[in-house]
Amino acid sequence: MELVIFALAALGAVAGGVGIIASRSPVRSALSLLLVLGCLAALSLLLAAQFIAALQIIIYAGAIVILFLFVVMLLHARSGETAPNRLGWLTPAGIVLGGLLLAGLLGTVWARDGGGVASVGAEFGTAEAVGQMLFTTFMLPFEAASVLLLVGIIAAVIIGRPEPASPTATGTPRRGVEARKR
Amino acid sequence: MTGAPLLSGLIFLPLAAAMIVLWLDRQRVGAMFTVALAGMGAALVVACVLFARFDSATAALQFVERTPWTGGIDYAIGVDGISLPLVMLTAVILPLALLSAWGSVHERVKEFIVSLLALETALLGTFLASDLILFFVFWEAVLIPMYFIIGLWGGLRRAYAAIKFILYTMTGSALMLVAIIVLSVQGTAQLGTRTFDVVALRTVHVAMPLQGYLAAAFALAFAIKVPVWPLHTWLPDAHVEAPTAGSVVLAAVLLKMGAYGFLRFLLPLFPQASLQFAPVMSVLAIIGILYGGIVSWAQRDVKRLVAMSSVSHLGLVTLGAFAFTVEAVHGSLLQMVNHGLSTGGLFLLVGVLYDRTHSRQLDDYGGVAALMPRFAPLALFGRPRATLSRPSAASFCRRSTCCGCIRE
Amino acid sequence: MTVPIGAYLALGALLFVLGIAGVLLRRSALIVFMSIELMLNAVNLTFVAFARQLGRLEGQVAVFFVLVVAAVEVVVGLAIIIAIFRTRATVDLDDVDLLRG
Amino acid sequence: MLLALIIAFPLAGWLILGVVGGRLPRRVIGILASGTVALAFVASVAASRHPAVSAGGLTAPLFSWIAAGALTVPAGLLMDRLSSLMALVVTGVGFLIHVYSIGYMADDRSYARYFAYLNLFIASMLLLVLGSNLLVLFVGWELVGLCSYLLIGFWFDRERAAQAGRKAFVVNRIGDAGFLLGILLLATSTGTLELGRIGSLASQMAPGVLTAVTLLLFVGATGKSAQLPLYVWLPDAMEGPTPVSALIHAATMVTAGVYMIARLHPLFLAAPLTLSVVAGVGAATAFFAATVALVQWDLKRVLAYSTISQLGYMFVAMGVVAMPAGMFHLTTHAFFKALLFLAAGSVMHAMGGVIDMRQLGGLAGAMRWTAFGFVIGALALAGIPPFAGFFSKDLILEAAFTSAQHGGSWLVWVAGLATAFVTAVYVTRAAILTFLPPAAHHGHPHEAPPTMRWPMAALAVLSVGGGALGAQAVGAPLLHSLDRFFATAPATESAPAVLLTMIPVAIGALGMVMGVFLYRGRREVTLGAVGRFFERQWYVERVYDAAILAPARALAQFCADVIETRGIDGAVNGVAALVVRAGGTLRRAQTGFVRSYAAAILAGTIVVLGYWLLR
Repeated sequence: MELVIFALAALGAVAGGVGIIASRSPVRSALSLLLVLGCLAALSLLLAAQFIAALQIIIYAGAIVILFLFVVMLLHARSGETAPNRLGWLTPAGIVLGGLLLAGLLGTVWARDGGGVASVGAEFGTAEAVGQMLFTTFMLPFEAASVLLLVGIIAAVIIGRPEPASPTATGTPRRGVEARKR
Repeated sequence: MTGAPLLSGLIFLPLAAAMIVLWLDRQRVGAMFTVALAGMGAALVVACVLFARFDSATAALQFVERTPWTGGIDYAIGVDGISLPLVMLTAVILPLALLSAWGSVHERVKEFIVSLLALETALLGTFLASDLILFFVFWEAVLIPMYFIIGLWGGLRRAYAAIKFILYTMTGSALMLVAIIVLSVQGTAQLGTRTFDVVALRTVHVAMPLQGYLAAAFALAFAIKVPVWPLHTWLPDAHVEAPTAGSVVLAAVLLKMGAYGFLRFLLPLFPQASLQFAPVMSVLAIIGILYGGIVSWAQRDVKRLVAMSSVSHLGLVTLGAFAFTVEAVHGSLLQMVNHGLSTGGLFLLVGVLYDRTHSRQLDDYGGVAALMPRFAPLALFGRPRATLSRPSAASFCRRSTCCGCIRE
Repeated sequence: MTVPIGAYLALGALLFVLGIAGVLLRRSALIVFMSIELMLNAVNLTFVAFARQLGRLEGQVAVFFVLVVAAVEVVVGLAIIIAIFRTRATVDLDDVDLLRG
Repeated sequence: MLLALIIAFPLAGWLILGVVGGRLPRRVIGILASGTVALAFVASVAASRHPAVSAGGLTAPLFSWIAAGALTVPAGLLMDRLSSLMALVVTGVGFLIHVYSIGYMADDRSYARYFAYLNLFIASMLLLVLGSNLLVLFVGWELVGLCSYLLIGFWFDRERAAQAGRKAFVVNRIGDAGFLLGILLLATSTGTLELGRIGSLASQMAPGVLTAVTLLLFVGATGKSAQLPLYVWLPDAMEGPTPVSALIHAATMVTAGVYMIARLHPLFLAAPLTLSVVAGVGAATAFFAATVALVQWDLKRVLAYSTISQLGYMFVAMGVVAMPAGMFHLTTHAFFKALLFLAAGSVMHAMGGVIDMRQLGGLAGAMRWTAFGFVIGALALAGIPPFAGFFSKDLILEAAFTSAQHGGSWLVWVAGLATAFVTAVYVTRAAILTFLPPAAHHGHPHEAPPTMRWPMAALAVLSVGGGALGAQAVGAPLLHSLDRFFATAPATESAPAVLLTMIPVAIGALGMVMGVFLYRGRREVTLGAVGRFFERQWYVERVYDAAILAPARALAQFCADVIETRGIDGAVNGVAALVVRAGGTLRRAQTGFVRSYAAAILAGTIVVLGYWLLR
C-alpha cells in the first residue's frame, strides 16, 4: 500500500519538475512547482514528518508560489525569450553536466545503501516533538533565522520600492538612472 | 660587559637626532644639518670608544645586551671581530654622505636628513644584531629609507630603480624569513627553549637536505645584496639614479650587508651546506669579477662604471668568504672596508663633478682635470687606492681557488 | 513492505538534477528561480528521508531552516528581478552582463 | 735605521711639496726636491759602506704588515750588494736629473706638483729596490707604475699625454697581473715571500711550478721593462717631460724588471726553460727595437726604442746566466742613456719643444756643450772602447758566446751583434741629423743654462769613466763584488780571446762609418719598403689592436648591451610581463553571464563529488 502512494507521489514530483523546465508560460511552470510541493508533502508524511509536510504546504505552496504568481503577473508581457541565445554552448553542457551529477549522486546513494531503518515512536515527526527540539537545542539558530527574515523583509522593501518621482531632498543621486549615465 | 649600554646608544643615537630634526623648522636648513651631523658625530665617537675597548683576543660576542622582547625573540645585540670593522665603516661613511648632501640637496631637505639618519640606525642595527629576527627587522628597515632616498631625490628613472631595488631585496629576504622560522623551530625542538639567538642556533644540527634548503634561502638573500653575478642588475640602476649621498652609502655600506651575512650567518649556521655551496658560489664570484670588469669597460656613465667595478670588487669578497680559510676571511673583511672607503670616496668625487657639470657621460670629463687642479689628483688617488687596495686583498684569497681563479 | 530509504534518496537526486537542468537551460529569471526552489525541496526530501532512517529529529529541524532561507531568498530575488525589469525591461538573464570582467 | 732614512727623505720631500708646494717660491722647491734626493744618495752611500751589506745584507724590519692565519708578511727593508748598487744608481742619477729639471721646468705652471711626483717616484723606486719581502717589492712596483702614469700624463690638458699615461698604466697593470700571479703561486707553494729565504727553498719546488712561477715573474718584468710583448707603452711615454723620460724611462723604472730577475736569480737558475725564454725575448726585443729606432724621426722616440733595445741586452745577460754583466750594463746604460735624454731635453728646451729631427740640424755651433754631451753618449751607446758602453755590452756578448758554446742557441749571440751594428747606425744618424749643418730649423738655438749643463757634464764623465767599474784592466771592482753576491754564477773564466772582444768593437765602428756615409749632409734617407715596415714597428701595434683591443671592446659591448640589458634585465622584466599577460587571459573567463557561472559551479561540484567517490 505504501509503495503505491510512494510511486504516485514520486511520479507526480518528477512530472512537476519536468513541467517547470519545459513549460512555455511561467504560470504553467509555477503550477507544476505547486504539484511538486504537493507530492513532496505526501512523501514527507510517508516518512513520518507530519510537521514538515504541514509547513511545506502552508509556507511553500501557500506563500512562496503565490508570490511567484504575483511577480509573473506583474511582468507577464515580456517574459518570453526573444533575444538570440548567446550562450549556445550552455544547453549541451547543461545536459552533460546534469547527467554526470545524476550518475554521481545515484552512485553515492547506491554505494552507501544499507543500514536498517530505525524504529521510531508514533509522535516522531509531530509539531510538538519538532517544536520541543527547536526551542531547546536549536534556540540560537532559531533566533538567527528570525533576524534573517527581518533583514529579508527590509531588503525586499528597499529594492522593490519604485523610484520616487522627484529627486530626494538630500540630493543623493537617484540610484539606477544616474548609475547608467556614467 | 654590562657597563653603559654602549651598543644600544650607538644604534639609536642617529634616530634620536632624527627626532630632533623632525621637530626643527623646515626652513632652518643649517640647523637641521648641524643637528644631524652632531648625531652622526656622536655615533662615530661611540664607535671609536667601542673600538678602543674591544679586546681582539676573544672570539666571543662582546658588549652583549639582551632584553627579552616577545615569544623567543629577544633584543640581543653584540659586536665581534666580523661586525666591528663594518660598524666603524658605517660610522665613518654616513657623516661624509651627509656632508656631501649639504650643498647638493635643495628640496625636501628635512626628509632627506631624517631618512639618512634612519638609514644609519638600521645599518648599525643590522651589523650588531645577534638575534635572527632582530637582524631581519633591521635588514628590512634599511630598505625603507634607501627606497625614499633613491625614489625621491634620484635621477630620471628613479621610480624604476627604486622599485627594482626593493623587489630584488624583498624577494631574497622573504625567503630568508621562512628559513629563519624553520631554523628556530628546529632549534626549539633540540634546545628546548624557543630562541632566535645566533649563538644558540649555531649548536643546532639540522639534517642535511633541510639544511641545504635553509642555507639556499639565506644564500639567495645575501647573494642579492652582495651583487653576485646573475642577481646584480639592480646595482647599476640604483647607483645611476641615486643622489650622491645615496650612492655613497649604497656602495660603501649596503653592499657589505650581504657579505657580512655570509660570514656571520650562512657559514656558522649551516656548515655542511656552505661546503656544498662553496664551489657554486666561488664560480659565480669569479664570473662576477671578470664580468664586472668587462662590462664596466664598456660603460658611458661614470656611476654605472663604478657600480660595475663594485660588482667585480665584491666578487672578490664572496670568493674570500667561501674559501673557508682564515686568510681568506681576513682578506674579504679587509677588502670590504677598502672597497667601502675607496668607492665611497669615488662617488663623493663623482657627486662633486655631477653638481658642477650635470652630466655623467665619461667623454665629457676629458679636460676637467685642468679646470680643478687640486681636485684631479684627489680623483687619481681615489682610483689607484682602489687598485692598490686590491693587491692586499687579492693575496689573501685561499690558496688554490685564488690562483685558480686569477690564472683562469 | 515499506519503501527502502534509497528510493527516496534517488528521487531527491533526480529532482535536484532536474532543478539544475532548469537553471542551466532556461533563460528567464523566473524559471531559474523556480528550478532553484525545486532543488531546495529536493534537498529537503533527502533531509527528511535521513531523519526517518536515523530516527533523529535534527533532520527535520534542518529542513525548517532550509525553508526559512528559501523564503528569504525568494523574497530578495524577486525584488531584484523586479528592479532589473524596471530598469532593463527584460527578464532574460543574458542581458544582464554589466559585471563582465 | 739608515735604510729607512733613504726612503724617508724623498717621501718627506713628496709630502712637503705635495701639501705646501703651491705656496713655496720656485727656487726653494727646486732646492728642496734635489736636496732630499741628495740626502738619500748620501744615506745610501753610507749604508752601502756598512760591513753587513757585503756580508749577508743589512736588514731593517719596519712593521708586521699582514698577519692573517698561516701567511705572515713582515714589511722590512734589506740592502745587500745588489740593492746597494741599484740604490746608488737611482739616487745618483735621480739627483742629477732633479738638478737638470730645475732648469728644464723653470717656466712650467705646476712646478711644485712636478717635483712632488718626482720625489714620490724616487721614494717608490727605492722602496722597490730595498724591499726585503716580495710583497713590499710589489707595492714599490705598483707605486712606480702609478708615478710613471702621473708623470707621463703630467701635462694632462694635452689629450695625447693623458692617453699615453693611461696606456702606460694599463700595459703595466697587465704585466703586474702576471707578476702578482707569480707571487701568489710562490706564496702558496713555498709558504714565504721573504727574499732571503726564497733562494734556499727554490730547490724543493716542483720543476713545473718553478717554471710557471719564473715565467709569470718574467711577464711582470716584460711589462715594467717594456720587452717585446708589452713594450708598446714606452715610445708613447715620451709625451711626458724629458727629464721624466730620462729618469724613469731610461735609468731607473724600466730596469726594475732586470733587478727583479737578478734579485730572484736562484729561482731563475733552477728553471732552464725560463732562462732560454728570457734570453730569446731579450735578443728579439733588442734587434726589433734597434731596427725601429733606425727609422724614427722624433729624437726622443729614437732614444726610447734604443732603451728598449739595450734592456733587451740586459735580459739576454740574465738569460745566459751572466747576472753581473747584466747589472753592469744596467749601470752604464743608466749613465749614457740619461745623458742622451738630457741632451735631447736641452735641444727641445732650446728649440721651444721641437724634437722632430727633420726640423733640427746645425745645432752643434750654438749648443757646443749639448752636442759634445750627445756625442759622448752616442759613442758609449755604440760600444766604442774607451767608453762605458763598450765594456758592459762586450761582456754580455762574450757571455752569450760562451753560453752558445755550452749548448745555448747561437741566434742570441748573432742577434746581439746585429743589434750592436744597427745601434751604431741609428745613433750616428741621430747625431748627424740633429747637430750637423745644413740647419733646417728657423729658431735660434741657445746653449742650456748652467743647471742643465752641469748634470750633463757629470753624466758625461760617468759615461766615460763608468767602464772602469767593470774593465778587466782595472780589476773590475764592481764585477767581483757582484760575483760574490751571485755566488752561484760561474766565476769569470780565463781572459777571453782578444779576437772575441774585438768583433763587437769592429762592428760598432763599422756601423758608425756606415751611418756617416749614409746620412752625411743630413740626407733624409728612407730605407724604402723595409723602412716603412720598420716604421710601423713591424705592424706589432696594429696586430695588437686587431687581435686584442677590437675583440675585447666587442666583448665589453656585448656584455654590456646583450647580457646586461636584454639578458638578465630582460629575464626579470620578462617575468613581470608574463604575470600581466596571464592576468589578461584569466580576465576573459569573467563572461558576465550568470548561467555560465552556474555551469562552472556545477562542474566544480561534480569534480569534487567524483574525487570523493573514486578515491
